Formats: sequence, C-alpha cells, structure tokens
Amino acid sequence: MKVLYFAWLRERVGVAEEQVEPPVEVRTVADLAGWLRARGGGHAHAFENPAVVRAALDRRHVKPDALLHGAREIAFFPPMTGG
Amino acid sequence: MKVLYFAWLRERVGVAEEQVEPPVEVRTVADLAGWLRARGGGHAHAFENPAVVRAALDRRHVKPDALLHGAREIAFFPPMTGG
Amino acid sequence: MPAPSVSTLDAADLPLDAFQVRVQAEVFDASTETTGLVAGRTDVGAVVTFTGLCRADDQNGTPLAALTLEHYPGMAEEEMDRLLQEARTRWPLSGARLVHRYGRMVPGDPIVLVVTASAHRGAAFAAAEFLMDWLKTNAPFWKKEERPGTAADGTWVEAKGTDDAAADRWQKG
Amino acid sequence: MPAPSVSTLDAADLPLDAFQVRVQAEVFDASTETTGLVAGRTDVGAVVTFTGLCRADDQNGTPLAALTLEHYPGMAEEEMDRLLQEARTRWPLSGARLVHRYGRMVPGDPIVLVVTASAHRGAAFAAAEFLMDWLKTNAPFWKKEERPGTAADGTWVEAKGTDDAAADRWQKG
Repeated sequence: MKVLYFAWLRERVGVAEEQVEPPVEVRTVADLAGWLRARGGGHAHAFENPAVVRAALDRRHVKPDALLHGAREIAFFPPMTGG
Repeated sequence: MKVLYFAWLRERVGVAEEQVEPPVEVRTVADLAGWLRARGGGHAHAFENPAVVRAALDRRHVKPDALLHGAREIAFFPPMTGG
Repeated sequence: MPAPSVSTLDAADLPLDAFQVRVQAEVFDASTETTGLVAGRTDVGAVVTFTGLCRADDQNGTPLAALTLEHYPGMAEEEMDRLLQEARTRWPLSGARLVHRYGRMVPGDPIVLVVTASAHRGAAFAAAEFLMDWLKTNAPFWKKEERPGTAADGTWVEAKGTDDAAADRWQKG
Repeated sequence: MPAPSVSTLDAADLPLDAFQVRVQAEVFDASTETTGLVAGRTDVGAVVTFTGLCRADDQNGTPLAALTLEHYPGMAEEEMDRLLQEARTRWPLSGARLVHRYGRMVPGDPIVLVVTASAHRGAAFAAAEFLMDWLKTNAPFWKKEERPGTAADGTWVEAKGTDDAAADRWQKG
C-alpha cells in the first residue's frame, strides 16, 4: 500500500510517500505505525510518540484501531493547523 | 418641546413632528403620551395602545417612567424593525 | 440623494477610520468597506462580514414586491455608535463598520452591513452577531412592505419576538 | 501554479454552483465569491463572510515573518466537501463557499474564506462559525512559521486545545 507523510512526519521520515508491504499480522492503523517505527532511523523518530500522530485511510480520518484491509492509501500527519 | 413621530405613529398622527407645550403636571414620557392621546383624533388613534409605543428622549431610548425635564426633543415610534 | 452621514470613534493606537457607522440611501459595497478595514494592517487575523438583503418573501412566506425603510436621522447614527462602543467593551476589535440604508429596496438589494475585524475569529464572529442582533431591536429603523399587485402603499412590519430573544441573550448579569 | 481544484455539491432546486469548495495557491477575492453566491437571487436574506488572514505575530505574540501551508491534495477538497455537507444537514443554506490556500503567505495575506448564504441570519452565522471551527481541526492543512531574522526554515505550528474545544461544541448528543 501507499503511505503518505505530511508536515514534520514527512520531514522526519525523509520522504513524502513510499510503497510498503507489511506482513499480514499488521491489521490496524496502529499496527502499521508500530511496524514503521520498528524500521528505526527517520521512521522511529517520526513515530516516537504515536499519541500525536493522526491518520487518514483512503482520504478519510480514522482512529488508530481502524482496520487496514483493502485500503490503497494511508496518510500519517500531526494534528491539523489550517484555517 | 419638539415631538417626532415615526412609522405608523407618524401616519396616524398625520404629521412627522410638532411643537407642544404640555402643562407642568406632565412629568414623564407616559404622562406626555397620555396627554397627547387626550387630544383625540389622530393622536388618540396613534396612542390607543401605549404598550406598543416606544420613546426616545433627546435621541436615547427611554422607558415610559423617564422624566421629561429639560429634554428638547422626544420621539414616539413602534418597536424597531431594521437590520 | 443626501451625502451619507459619517461618525467615527477613534482609539489612539488604531487607524483613524478603524471604527465607523454610516446611514445612507445609496447601495454600499461590502468589499470596499472590508478592504478599508484591513488594508496595510498585519494585526488582523479574522474579518467577519454580514450583509442583510431584501428577500422576495417576508418572514411568513408572503411574496414581497419592495420594502421601504424609514429611519430617525441623527438618532440612528448615534444609536449605532453606542452599539459599536458597547461591542468594543466586550471584544478586542481591530476595527468595525456598520452601514444601514434607508429608502425603498427591492428583493436582492442589500440593506445592512456589519464588518468586524479582530486578531481572533471568536471575537470577530461574536461581535458581528451581537451588533446585528442589537441593530434589529435598537437602531431606529422601520420597514414597510409592499405586496405584489396591491395598490395600497404598504404594511408596517411587526417586530419579531425572536429578534428580542436574540438581543436578550447578550444581556449581562 | 496549478489550476484550483473545484468540487461542487448540487441540489435540484439551487443554482449549479451554489455550493463550492476550492483549494488553491492563488489569492482569492472574497467579493467575487460572495457576489457569485447571491447574484440574481431573491431568496437570500443573509450572507456571512469570514476571511482568515496571516498576522505579523503568532498565537503567543511572537513576531512572524511568513507562514507556509502544506496540505494533502485530494483529501483536503474531499474533507471540505464533507464539512459542507454536514453544515447543510444542520442549517437551511442557500449557498456556501469554502476556499483554502496553500503555499507561502506573509502577514496581511488572506488564507481561508468561508461564505454562507441563507434566508435567515441565524443559520448563516452558525454555519459559517461551524465551518471555520471544523476546518481548523479537520481539514488536512499544516502551518509552518518563519521567524524574522532566523535562517532556519521554520517551525511547525502546534494544534491548539482551544481549536479542539471550538470544534467539540458542535458535537451532537
């Protein structure tokens, strides 16, 4: 699936998007965040405090316990500060 | 003192303004409204229901019990419907 | 058509024309009024503009051909000034405009304009709504409605209880 | 500069472009957007326009040289559409516009525009305030601030608890 990063998550990971193939036991948004963090380096830095990371699945806001199944695109970002 | 009328009070009285010389016992806004009503004709029609008549003394909203003393101008009108 | 009467409330640290009320027969341009409030300033984070327009039906859904607004010259401006000063005691405003028209209007015509500017959106929204609510119940203007196809010269609009209720919610204490 | 992406929500009895959201780099003109909403219509009694601007100081009073707004293309428009549809289920709106810019802004520049039109002022005010509150917490935009005289490329703005509180007051049940 495609993973997008925005704002300081993008800066810490070092790329705006990447293609990932997580193992089947990665079922939820929180699972994926943990799996990405375990890669170390920029990913570990980006996900060091999962409580401040928000996610969208196929362009809709979701909670950490949302299931990934069938999603084509997931985005991770900090709380929004537009307006 | 000068008396101004607006909206349907103006139409019922028949003039937009007039100069009046009420006797000394006419002390409040309500007294003046009653004194004007007692003139009969258009004035009686305009003041037939004092509860729906509002007043301003020297261009400030006042209650019926406000004292007239020293005022140069009084206006009578229905509840406002601008905006 | 008489020139619009202008009244200005100054504060030492604000542009000379930051606060202004006007009563006029002419159409106003919301964009000009708003631009005048924020041009060259960098302390304004939020601008709220309210425009009230004449509709083709009245509050009960009855068709309307035109409205004529009568006002109390002199007191209208003074009362609008007082409302604006009251708003300034309640919210930190960078500027504001109140413009109210009088005369005959047809559906689609703008009647009243309120513009508020502040560093923060909450203050700008609250002050604009407060000013509109109080304008409706306190500014000396009266509307007369003309019905389509009637020869009579119109019917005075009755004040709405909902307007009093809207104004009352701002009462302190 | 890419062309602004446009999304339209129609209703059978409303002009085709009565409801519109846009995400764009270019400056918007509040007056053009508002005029487009009411031109030729006689069912609109109230128009509320909110403009959010870049200020020369941040929420803590620290001087600001510029802001850069990053956004999530595609989702930004879709989320703004969803907010607008939610507003339409809550208030009887005749039309609305949501325009949000991205890119670099300096103090005085307009960032976001919300316009709501309704027969009645209460609905127009409430919907505009609801849309702004929810835009702040739900639309995928992020601000980075540049300080005057610093070489670093800026600091990401932290979300404010007061914005969450402002959005939460619209939660149903």
